[in-house]
Amino acid sequence: MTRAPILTVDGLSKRFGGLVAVDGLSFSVYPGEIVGLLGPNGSGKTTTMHLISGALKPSAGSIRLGGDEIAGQPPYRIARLGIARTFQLVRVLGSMTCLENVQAGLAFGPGALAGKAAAQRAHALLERVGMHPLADRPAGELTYLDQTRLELARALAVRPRLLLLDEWLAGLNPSELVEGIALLRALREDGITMVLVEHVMDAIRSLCDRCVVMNAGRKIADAQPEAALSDPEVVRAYLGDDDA
Amino acid sequence: MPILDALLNGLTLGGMYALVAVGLTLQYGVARIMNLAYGECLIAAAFAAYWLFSGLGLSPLLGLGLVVPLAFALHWLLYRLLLVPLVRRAKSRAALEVDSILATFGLLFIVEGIVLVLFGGNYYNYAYLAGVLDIGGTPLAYNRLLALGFALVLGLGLYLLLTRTRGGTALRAVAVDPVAAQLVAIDVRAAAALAFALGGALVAASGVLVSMFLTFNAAMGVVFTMKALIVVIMGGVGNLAGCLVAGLLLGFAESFVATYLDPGLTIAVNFALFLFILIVRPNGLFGRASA
Amino acid sequence: MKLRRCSKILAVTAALAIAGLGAAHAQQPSSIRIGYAVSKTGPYAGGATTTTLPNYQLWVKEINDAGGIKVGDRRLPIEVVEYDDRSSSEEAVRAIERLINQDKVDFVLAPWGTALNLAVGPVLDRAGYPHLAVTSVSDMITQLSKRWKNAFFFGDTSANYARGVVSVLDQLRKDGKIGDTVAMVSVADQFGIELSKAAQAALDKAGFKLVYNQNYPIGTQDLQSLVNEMRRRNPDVVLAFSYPPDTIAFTDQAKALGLNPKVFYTAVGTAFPLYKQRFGDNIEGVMGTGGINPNSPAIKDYMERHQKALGKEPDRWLSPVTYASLQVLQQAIERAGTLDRQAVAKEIRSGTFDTIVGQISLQDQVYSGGWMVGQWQNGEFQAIAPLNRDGARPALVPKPAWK
Amino acid sequence: MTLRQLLLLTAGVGLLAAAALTPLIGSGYAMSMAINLLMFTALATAWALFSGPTGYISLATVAFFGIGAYTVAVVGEALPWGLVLALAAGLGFLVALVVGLSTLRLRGVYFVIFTFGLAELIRQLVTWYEANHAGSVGRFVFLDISQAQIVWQLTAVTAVVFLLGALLQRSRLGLTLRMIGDDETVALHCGANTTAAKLLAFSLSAALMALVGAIVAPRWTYLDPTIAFNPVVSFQVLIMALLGGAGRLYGPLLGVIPLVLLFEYLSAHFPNHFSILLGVTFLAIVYLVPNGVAGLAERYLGRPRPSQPAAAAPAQPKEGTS
Repeated sequence: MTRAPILTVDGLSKRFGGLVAVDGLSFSVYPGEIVGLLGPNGSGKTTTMHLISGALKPSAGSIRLGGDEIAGQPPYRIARLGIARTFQLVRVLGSMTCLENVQAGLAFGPGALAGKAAAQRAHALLERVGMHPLADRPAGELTYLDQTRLELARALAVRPRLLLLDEWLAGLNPSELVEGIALLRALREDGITMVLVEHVMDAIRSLCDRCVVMNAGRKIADAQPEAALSDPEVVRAYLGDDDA
Repeated sequence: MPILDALLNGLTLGGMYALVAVGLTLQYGVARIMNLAYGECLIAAAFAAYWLFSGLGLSPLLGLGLVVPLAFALHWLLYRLLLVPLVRRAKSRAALEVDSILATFGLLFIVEGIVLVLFGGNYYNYAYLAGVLDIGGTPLAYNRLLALGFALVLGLGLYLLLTRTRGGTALRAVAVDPVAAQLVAIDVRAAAALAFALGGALVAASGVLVSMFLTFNAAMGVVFTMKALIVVIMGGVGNLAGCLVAGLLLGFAESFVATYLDPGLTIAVNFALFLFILIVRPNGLFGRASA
Repeated sequence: MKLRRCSKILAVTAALAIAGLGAAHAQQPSSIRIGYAVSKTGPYAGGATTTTLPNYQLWVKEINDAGGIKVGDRRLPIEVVEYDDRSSSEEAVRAIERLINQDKVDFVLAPWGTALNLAVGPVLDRAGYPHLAVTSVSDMITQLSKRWKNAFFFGDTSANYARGVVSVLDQLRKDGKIGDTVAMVSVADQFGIELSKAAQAALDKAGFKLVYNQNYPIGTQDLQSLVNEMRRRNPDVVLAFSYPPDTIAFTDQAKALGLNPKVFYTAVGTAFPLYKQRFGDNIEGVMGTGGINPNSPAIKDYMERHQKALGKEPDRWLSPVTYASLQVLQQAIERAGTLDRQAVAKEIRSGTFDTIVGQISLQDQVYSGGWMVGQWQNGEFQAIAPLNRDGARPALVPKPAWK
Repeated sequence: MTLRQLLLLTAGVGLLAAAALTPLIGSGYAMSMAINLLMFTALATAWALFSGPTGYISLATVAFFGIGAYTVAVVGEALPWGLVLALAAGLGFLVALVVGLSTLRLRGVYFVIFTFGLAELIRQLVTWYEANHAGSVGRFVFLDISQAQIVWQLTAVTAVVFLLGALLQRSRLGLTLRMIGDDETVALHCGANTTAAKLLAFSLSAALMALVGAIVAPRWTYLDPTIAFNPVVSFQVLIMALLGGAGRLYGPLLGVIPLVLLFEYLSAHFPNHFSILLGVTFLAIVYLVPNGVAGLAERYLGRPRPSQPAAAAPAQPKEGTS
């Protein structure tokens, strides 16, 4: 691969007191890729997402977005540089309407929109995630499913080069899952690069170009989904280490 | 010896601060009622003790036996009648906070108004146990020692009660997560009512104790409410050990500043200490970071 | 009356949008309307309900029992409109404006305290009402009386009070009863600081040695550290320019910690009946601001009437003066023979009045015949300074040790 | 502009005009009421500029109000009035900026009590400075400023507060503040510099409060730290804004008017039972008007945004908005 990576994580570590949540993690993401970030509970996936998006400051290591070093930068600056995210437990701006939620994503950074233009773009984004009819509904009153879709629309409004999705597909029933996967795939067609933390194996297999598997804060595999998931160390990490 | 004076003064002062704040820790920490009428309840108890003492000749220590159960009952009723409707209609913790601020603000005026009608706006005080114990050349008044003793006993006793008993565990569960507590079959409303009433009993006890050595009038409630809030917040909401430590810290700061720096700066230093601790530890000394 | 006031309030509300039209006042007055707003609640209530309010009530009751104030050839009873300023300057200003504009009272009695008297001063001045301020002790008094021609001050300047204290000390030292070490604390507000600065200057001038001089924040009731510091320096004289709650606390803690100077002085509150109740026999020898001449028949009579009508004793500093200021107002109205405020003010400015504290006449609108220092002697707060004035007694020194 | 906005605007201009006219046609008492209403309207609305959308409940109102008042007491006679006012607002802004930098990471009740502590700390420091370095703790304000001028200046400030509020609501700063109130983390990850937004709004609101304090100060002749930094003012402003509804620009006004009139009515008629009656009435309001007066008004006058599920039920999107 000769293309330059869009995201380069190098030697990333995060300690909470004595606990090392992420331990010397390195990987790269290339433009147009969907990379799955996998691992058993507590392996440091969500912490990694927080570190990339700026919600947490790394203890050591570097994170580069394109050519820019973003490790330790405040989240709003990272967002303006082109990293948008959703949250493990869905978070919307509850007192605002769906339209305003999306407009909130449009309002900052280079290429920010306001007024009529923002409303138009927000409607278009809501339509994209299939929520156009609910534009004037307060986000706090939506169903869980609708909130996750709204969250995605808002993340897209940030005009991301890289989109971080933290268990965005969790909790969907089979038919919703099919829709969701189709939506993400369509987004990739538009040129959005994604890193997703996911437990739904079907989604991983059908979406991801590559999987980074973590255990106890370290990377234990980095390969195409099938290969990564059949890696003996990965299997051991998921099923427990009976031999030890 | 100046240092011994400062230490012992700080101890009794800090004990008083902790004593005054213990009840609010329960009311705010567990029952989630930000009780702005707290100081007025303290003053009401002080007046009750005064009335029992100078009117009926009943010693304040016996007065405690009357005032405290009465305060418990009144606060329990108060919670059941006045606050439960607010708890019921509150959609979130923040909403309950706003509602309880508003409601207890009204309550503040009612309690103060009743005291005013009964006693007027004048200053009151009386002397009880004003005798002195000499510790290494530093005299200490018995009534202040008594308040300190109560603070320690109540603080530690409640701490043990909360951490070592089933009922206490239930109360703590309610403090941490009312929804989850409900799921494990804790009657949250009863627990909150109990905590609120217990807090009311404690503030009444502190009112009686404090009345033995402070001059008070009907308007002074706010002073105690604010002092208590500062101590509770500084210690970490709902944490009894934190309350004790914060109270003593403020007491020591005050007495050392008065002795070695400038008595004019005592309150300023207390507030500065409080602000500094919050800047360093945004959830108080012993507070848990909330999600 | 309730109803009429109610309709007035409605009118006021409307006045925000349309012209405010107060109800027309009757041409032939059948009563004198007198209004006041004092602090029944809030931090000033302790002082106001000890010194000011009881005397207003007593005076009104006595006048009405006697049929009223004689105006011309008629006796007009007093009709009272009273408010609570809740110890707030803004509230006091509005209450006075309400009294003047809405209730259309004939005269307004002063509020309690320096701050509130100064706050309402401009309003009363603009409306041309005589302003008989008693409970305001400030060095600004002389300047204020130039600015407000209808304002009269029955309290004195801080400097005079401080000089009064130092004159007592000076005399005692001359008599060989005390040495020259003084420890002083003051409450950190205008009253306390003005007094302590003035006292410091006077003490320096008189050659006293100030071994301790500190102030503490208003509202402080824990003065143990201060008392300990003083005790360690073992001064001959202890001065505390304090307010009632801290006066009590300071005395209490001095007693508990065994601070036994030859002269023990606390300021506001020492003259309160509360102080006597609280410390019983221990008050003997304690000095404080104010004082009375307990042997004056007029004062004796006043104390009895106060006790009988209100069920409590007056304080022994500004209570008699407050009552006297009301007598001045009454006599000025009677002499003017009219409710015309300018005429009454003119009388007050120039007249001499017969009151319970003796003959009063105001020099440049200021009464400076009050007692500066009193001392508890045999259960009475005996005036001891100004030293040579009729009715003053020598100070009892050293103060007996606390029991 | 919708009919509703037009109505609100007319009502607002009408109220301000009425207030500005009181000195010409009303008595001193009417002016006094106008001053009281304007002062609290300006303070509560300025408070809600920051605290309303963000949900950061501040008890520091009187700190800034007092800074403004003290500016007048210290330099009021030495400088031209316009400069004094500018200085007061500037000082309020600066102090809020410094304080905000350290405070705004606190949340919930910790922030509330912190701001209270801050106001008290400032009061204590001013007292200490005055006692030890200025020679007297009280200050006298003798300025040739009439009650009428105070009314007009307050009217102007109130107008500015509302104007600023209206602009803020339409601005990106306003949007950021609302996002912070809903979820600060989300706001950050949307690219909003929340710290800068909070600081700016907090300081702006503080500057306005200081301005109000400066304008009102000449009314009292005498100022000391206890009067200038009286915490009751903070509580009154908070209660009025919350009761009216801090989420709307006109919400605080709807709390100020009934409460000021209630305070006044009770003080005038029941000076001896003021506290009890105030408390009882207050409780009644809290229980009977659960969503604030603004919420009550909107139930009868219609809502600005269809945020009630019933109102938006099947909801074809309105074409007009896109």
